[in-house]
Amino acid sequence: MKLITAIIQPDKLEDVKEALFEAEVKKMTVSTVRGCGQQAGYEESYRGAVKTINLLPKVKIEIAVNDDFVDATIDAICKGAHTGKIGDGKIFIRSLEDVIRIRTKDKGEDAIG
Amino acid sequence: MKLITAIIQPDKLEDVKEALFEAEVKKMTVSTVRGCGQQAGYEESYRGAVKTINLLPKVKIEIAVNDDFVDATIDAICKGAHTGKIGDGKIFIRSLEDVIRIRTKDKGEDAIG
Amino acid sequence: MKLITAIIQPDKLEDVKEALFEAEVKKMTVSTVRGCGQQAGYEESYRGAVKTINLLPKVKIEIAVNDDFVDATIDAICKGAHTGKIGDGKIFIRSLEDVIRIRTKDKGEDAIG
Amino acid sequence: MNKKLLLLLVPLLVIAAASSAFGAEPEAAPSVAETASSALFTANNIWMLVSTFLVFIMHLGFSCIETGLTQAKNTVNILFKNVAIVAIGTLTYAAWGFNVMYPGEAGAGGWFAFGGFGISAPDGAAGLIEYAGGAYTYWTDFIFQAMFAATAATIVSGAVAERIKVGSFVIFSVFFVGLVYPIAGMWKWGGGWANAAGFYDFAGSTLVHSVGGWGALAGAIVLGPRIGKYVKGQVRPIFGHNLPLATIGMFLLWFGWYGFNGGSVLSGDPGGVSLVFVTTTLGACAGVIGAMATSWIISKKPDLSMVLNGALAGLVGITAGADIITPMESIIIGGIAGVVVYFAVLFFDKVKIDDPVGAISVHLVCGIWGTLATGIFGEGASVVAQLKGIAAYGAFAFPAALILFFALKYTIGLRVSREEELGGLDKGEHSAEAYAGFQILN
Amino acid sequence: MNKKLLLLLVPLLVIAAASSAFGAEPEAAPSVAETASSALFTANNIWMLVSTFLVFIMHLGFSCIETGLTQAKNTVNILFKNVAIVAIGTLTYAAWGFNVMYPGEAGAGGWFAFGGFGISAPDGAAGLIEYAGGAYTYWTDFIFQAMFAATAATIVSGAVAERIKVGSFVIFSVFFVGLVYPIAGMWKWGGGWANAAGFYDFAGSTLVHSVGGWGALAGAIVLGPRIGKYVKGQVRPIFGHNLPLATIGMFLLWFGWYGFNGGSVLSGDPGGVSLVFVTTTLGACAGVIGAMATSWIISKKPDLSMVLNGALAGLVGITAGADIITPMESIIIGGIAGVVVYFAVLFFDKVKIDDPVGAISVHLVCGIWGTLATGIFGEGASVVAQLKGIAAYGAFAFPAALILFFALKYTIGLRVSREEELGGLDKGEHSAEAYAGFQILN
Amino acid sequence: MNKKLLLLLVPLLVIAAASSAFGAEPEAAPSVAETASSALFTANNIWMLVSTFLVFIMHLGFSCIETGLTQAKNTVNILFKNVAIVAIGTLTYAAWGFNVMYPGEAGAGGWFAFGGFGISAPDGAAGLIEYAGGAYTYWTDFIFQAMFAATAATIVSGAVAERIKVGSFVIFSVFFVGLVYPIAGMWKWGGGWANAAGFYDFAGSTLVHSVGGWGALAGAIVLGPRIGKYVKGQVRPIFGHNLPLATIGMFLLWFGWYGFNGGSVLSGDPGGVSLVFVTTTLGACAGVIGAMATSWIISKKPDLSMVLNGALAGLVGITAGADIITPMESIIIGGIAGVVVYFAVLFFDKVKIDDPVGAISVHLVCGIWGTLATGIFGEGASVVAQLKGIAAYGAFAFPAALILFFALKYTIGLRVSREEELGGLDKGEHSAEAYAGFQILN
Ligand SMILES: Nc1ncnc2c1ncn2[C@@H]1O[C@H](COP(=O)(O)OP(=O)(O)O)[C@@H](O)[C@H]1O
Ligand SMILES: Nc1ncnc2c1ncn2[C@@H]1O[C@H](COP(=O)(O)OP(=O)(O)O)[C@@H](O)[C@H]1O
Ligand SMILES: Nc1ncnc2c1ncn2[C@@H]1O[C@H](COP(=O)(O)OP(=O)(O)O)[C@@H](O)[C@H]1O
Repeated sequence: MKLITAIIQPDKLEDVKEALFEAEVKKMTVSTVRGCGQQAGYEESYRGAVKTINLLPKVKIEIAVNDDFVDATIDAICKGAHTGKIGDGKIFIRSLEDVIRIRTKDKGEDAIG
Repeated sequence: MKLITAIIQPDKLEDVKEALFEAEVKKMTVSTVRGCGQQAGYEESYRGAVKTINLLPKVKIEIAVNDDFVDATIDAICKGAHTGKIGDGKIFIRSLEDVIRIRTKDKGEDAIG
Repeated sequence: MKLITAIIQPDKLEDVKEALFEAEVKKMTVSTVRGCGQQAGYEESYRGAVKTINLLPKVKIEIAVNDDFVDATIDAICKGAHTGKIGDGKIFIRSLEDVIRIRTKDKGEDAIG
Repeated sequence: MNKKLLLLLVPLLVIAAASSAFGAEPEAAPSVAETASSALFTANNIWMLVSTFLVFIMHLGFSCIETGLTQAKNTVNILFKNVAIVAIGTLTYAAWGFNVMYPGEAGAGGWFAFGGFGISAPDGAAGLIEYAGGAYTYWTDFIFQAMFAATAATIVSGAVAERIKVGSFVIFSVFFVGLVYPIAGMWKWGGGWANAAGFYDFAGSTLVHSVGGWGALAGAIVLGPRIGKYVKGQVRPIFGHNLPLATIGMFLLWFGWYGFNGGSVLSGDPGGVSLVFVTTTLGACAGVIGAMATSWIISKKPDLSMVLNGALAGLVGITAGADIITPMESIIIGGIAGVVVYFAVLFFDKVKIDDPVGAISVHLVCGIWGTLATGIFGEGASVVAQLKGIAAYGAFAFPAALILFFALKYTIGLRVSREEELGGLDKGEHSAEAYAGFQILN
Repeated sequence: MNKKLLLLLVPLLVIAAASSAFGAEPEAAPSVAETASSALFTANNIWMLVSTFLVFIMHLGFSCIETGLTQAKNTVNILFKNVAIVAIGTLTYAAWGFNVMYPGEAGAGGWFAFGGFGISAPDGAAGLIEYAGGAYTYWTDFIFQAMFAATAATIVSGAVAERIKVGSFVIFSVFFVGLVYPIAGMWKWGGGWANAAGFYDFAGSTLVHSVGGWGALAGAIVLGPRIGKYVKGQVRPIFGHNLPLATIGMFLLWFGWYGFNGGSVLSGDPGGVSLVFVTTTLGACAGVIGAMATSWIISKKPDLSMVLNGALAGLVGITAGADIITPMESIIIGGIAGVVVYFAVLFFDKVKIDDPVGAISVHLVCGIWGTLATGIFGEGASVVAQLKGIAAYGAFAFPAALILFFALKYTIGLRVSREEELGGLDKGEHSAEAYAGFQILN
Repeated sequence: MNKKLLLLLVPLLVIAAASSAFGAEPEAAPSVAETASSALFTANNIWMLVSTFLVFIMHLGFSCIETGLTQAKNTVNILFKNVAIVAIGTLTYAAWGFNVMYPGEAGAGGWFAFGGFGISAPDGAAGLIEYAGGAYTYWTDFIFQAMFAATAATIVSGAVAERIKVGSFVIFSVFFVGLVYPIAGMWKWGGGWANAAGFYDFAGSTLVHSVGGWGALAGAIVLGPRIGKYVKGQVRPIFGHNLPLATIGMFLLWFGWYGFNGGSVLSGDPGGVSLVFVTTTLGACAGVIGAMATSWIISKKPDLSMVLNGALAGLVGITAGADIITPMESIIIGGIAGVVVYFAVLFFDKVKIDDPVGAISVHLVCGIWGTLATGIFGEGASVVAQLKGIAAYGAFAFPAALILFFALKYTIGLRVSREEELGGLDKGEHSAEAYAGFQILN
């Protein structure tokens, strides 16, 4: 099992969700984060003083999948999030040792979906 | 060492915290996320148009524990979060290579608590 | 590749960012969390009733780095976040299997930076 | 210059009067007199209309303070209720409430009378300058009183917040502002028995605030506390989600109170209205200091939400006697109200009556205190008459509200489901969200 | 006691008048007459100034409702536009607008006339008591009318929100409030052809609201919908981010409307103003109930944002005839407006005209309805004259606004870039953030 | 119909007067005269009370703008301070402030005098129609002036925000509004030396705004800047957390200013009040344009927070001479104030005086500018007298505030601890949270 984490542009969330649903990946956990990367920050000015904001709003999607779903998931995220411009984001893949479904106390591969 | 991540219903946070404290697990990091799973979304209507919200508010709890605490932690989370209804959430278990306590620069198992 | 996660005091974010930039670590993802640890909570009183808030505001920083950058990153975080007082926070180190840059579809070590 | 065409009757009269007055003819005299009366009538009526829009904005004040002191997930619901109440209160008042509250001679010294459906102004001067001795017109009378009407139900809204079904609350409001309030009002302001019995209530510490407060108490009891408020014998505070909003609410209520009390002089009488402004202001200020000192001493830290309640407590306390007490007395009454409200909030929590915004403490408890204080301090008011009045109003409004709430409970239901309460009424009752995009941990 | 030194002319006159009146000399008579006229003049003028500050606060109302019904990322932009419009509207009105709208005799029965640049009061009594027959001074006239002027452009602001370039909107406003509004206003209130033709518009259902609404329609069409609003033939709601703010906006607009309609009586005439208060209030209340019932029935759940629009719809609907209809008729007109606005919002979504706050439905559609209803119900108004007026105003304001928007589109550009729209205009146009620190998912 | 029982003295008089006037008897004449005077008195007094509630709502305006322009973690603290100040200011003014500021003959031409403790109206007509020549009653005088009093301390509140201990601020306020303000006020409005010296300050550019501004400057200097504001020689902006709230604040202040300036006419005099409305409005509008243009040109993007300050700058600037300048001049004065405030904000940042909301720039700098401008433009005012006055007020208010702040610093302490400042004063001073549930990154 893998835990796939994607950091994407906030306005791509809808597209990514749609692409994932099409790939039959229907479970995920989403949160707001702020990211700093190659994408240049922007300036905010307030009362005559200027500040460079280099933590840009991003959306983080976490998906636990069984191994045979990893590629489909990655492809779907890329499909939904890709624009070719700096700031498109990253996908991180980590191994997942176990999953438990609280409701049924199922464990492992069965619990993931 | 393991990193245990639980996604639970927001209104179960207090109960889970209590169960964890009882199990002598007193350190955790909590954040708000939105989740999409088996639980059906709900509809929001605004100015005559309807939108299905399938990202529901959830709470994420992250706990780093030494191996001998893993089961107690999982049990406590399940105890606090279980209702038997869809949407109760998931627990993910991953291995943790190292922990550092910034204050003391302690490393490893000592640093976790 | 490693995924380094640090939980720090909110007011240390600027210092940690600066220390990381100096260590040439320029990519990161930041989010707000609430943490419960050795640091005592505080009391909030509202309309005559008192509640102990033991989930204190914290900031979480996630950084994916290649192995040769791990120490520099940890040192930088410690440098920026350290005050010696309880509540300084923790750093968690986990292994990262793969990274994909959505924009270019680069994978692995090249994709991380 | 050719302006908007309309009835410039009054100004034209002036000119006619003025010009003829300059002439030497003796017939001119009456015209000057007419101008003079018309001027005073106009000034008085303007004051009453100014008071009307001031009382109107209190509804925004209530909306803000109730929303601010409750949780983010119930925001839409509370706002909706407050907007709906204004409409319901005004329309039922137009349909029959005004004529229940002011039935004319039929009600003199009595308990109930009905002046018929609808509103319509007496023809000519009878609906204008003669209607109230040059103090205001028939329409002004109606609209000023109508603004008061909705207030009583709004008070209930705060106490039942975060768990009542929106439909049930709407039905409750129709009966409460449509019947309970105007009947209670008629007893005193409509010339009924309480008036005859020497009960004194200048602007409604009892008629508006206590009546609303009794409804609030009934509602809070029938509904029971919010989930999670009282756990294992302990009070677990449920924080208000937006204190700037609550503060806006308090200030707007105070602001509107200048019309609520000032307009209750029922004319622009300079001496009367300006004294009322002074007592009202000092009462509110003393309420702030009372609650501030109490919370600072007891909880060690000054509690903003209590201070907001303190200001309102002072205002409610001063309302019954604002025209017959001295400024010094207003400070005493308001200051005590500010202390009382603090302990009242604690008391209701102790007995597990859950009132999210403190409506019962502010409006019922301080309404009673203010009515009593008028008997103690006010010239021409007696403690005995006040106590009788307080008891009688309680004996009517509280059971009436209880019956309404129980009737709803055992028919269409009163309280939302546990799931809905936890998820928030905005989602459950309105399929809506108050702060779209904001990350909120409820 | 030695107080602030200033012109105590009027009070001194009173004393003079009063004291001399007590004396037996025959010369005293004119002084009393003067005092009486002065008193009426003072009362009338006070009412007009009260109305002025009430209309002023409507600009805050607009700011709040527009901000509340749009997304958090465009907040600074919308607030900025609303503040700027007040300044632009007032200053252009002072520079020339007032003299375009009220050109005096030159405009009688006509389409356009110009009274010259700047404002200056006629000397002495001509600018004071004689200026409007004792109803208000020249300065009062100017400032009351100036407060109306900015309103028209503010209405547009809501419909074009979340995608228009701030610079382009500022330029549009200068022309729209500086030229389109005063010319349209002159036709009726300035004594132009529409006035001569028997067109009736008491306080501006057409002159202010429809004119603004036509501008809103033109803007929404030329700009096109916001990204993501209409996707694959479906309407995807874009939620307003702050419903308490929107509710504050609605209440403040309603509050200000007491000056908007009440002041349009153009004097403190007790009968006139108090009737207008009643019709205005009942119209708004009926609008609330109309929209509430419709949304409850159609969407199953009562929709707060629609109810807010319903109140405003009732107010716009009542504005054309507030002084000549009965309270009963005001309930009918307002109630229908509340229903109409609901379906109008749906209709504009159906035809993919994206109006984030419902400005077109509220101000244009209900403005037309109110103007028509005045012909149907109002004594002395005719349906035919009303229809002609409605058509003429549309035939002028809509193309005028279209031309302005197209001219901007093909010169400096009208719409922000896709990136800026997605990231928010606050960042793009202002390098700012409305809610620093709050975690918001746009 | 039997209505609320109360003193219908005035209306009854009218009727008596009117009816007797119609009779032919010669004795009737005085009654008409009385009615006429009473009408004017009523109208004037209504205007003063309207102004009173307008000035009252400025306290909400201050609360909102100060809260909006600071950080979320200090919200409860700022709201608390603003509520407390109203109470403290009014009560100390009632206890002694009014009699320090208006000591009667004792103070004529002098520096200090004391009229005794407490307030009490002269008996009968002496406290009513005769009190101010038919312009207002004793109580009106007191309450209108009391509303002004608290303003001065509120101005300080903004500049010392986010780091001052709440207890120390409360103590400072007692002395500042209880002593510094009324003494300074007496010099001019109480008939003291500045009045004798020909110093002109219509509504308080100097007496209220500069005095408050000097206090703000002293506070900001003694406290030092907030942590993180000036780092390594650079200005690091600390963003305001709620710009809609700040905008509400600005609009409410502007709204209240119609009473602040309009009421300073001290009667309802139509010519005087309406001119003041025009100059006040145009001054504010020009301030908006001034700050908008400056920020657009200098920072490339129009800065909302600066535009809000610009409006207030225009208002402060116009306040000293609102009754004696022309509309054209008001545009010039306001426009310059709008530009000045922009550079003043930059200047204070340059010299590392940290003023979170720009209070010093708005109230002190533009207060001075407005006072000076009155000397330049206003008929009957001289530049020299104005300069003397400005200097004298500075020489008193600034050291007085400095002494107060230093006294507090070296006794109970002035500034919260570093930990508390970082964690927020809401937690530290109040154990509270303004936006419970919202995820906020401070
Ligand atoms: N090494 C990293 N560690 C943590 N987060 C990262 C890392 N690299 C990128 N991110 C996240 O991904 C976002 C997009 O990265 P960026 O470099 O701007 O664009 P791109 O991936 O297209 O080059 C960043 O804002 C940050 O949140
Ligand atoms: N495979 C997954 N990957 C990421 N998050 C998941 C996954 N499965 C469940 N979740 C999280 O857990 C929450 C509850 O899951 P859900 O399927 O609705 O209930 P249950 O676990 O009771 O079947 C989801 O809203 C989501 O946030
Ligand atoms: N075992 C853990 N699991 C998850 N989060 C932890 C753990 N230990 C600490 N944290 C996080 O780090 C924060 C700081 O820890 P704390 O114990 O208060 O201070 P210190 O690390 O200085 O002893 C906590 O608030 C919590 O968010």
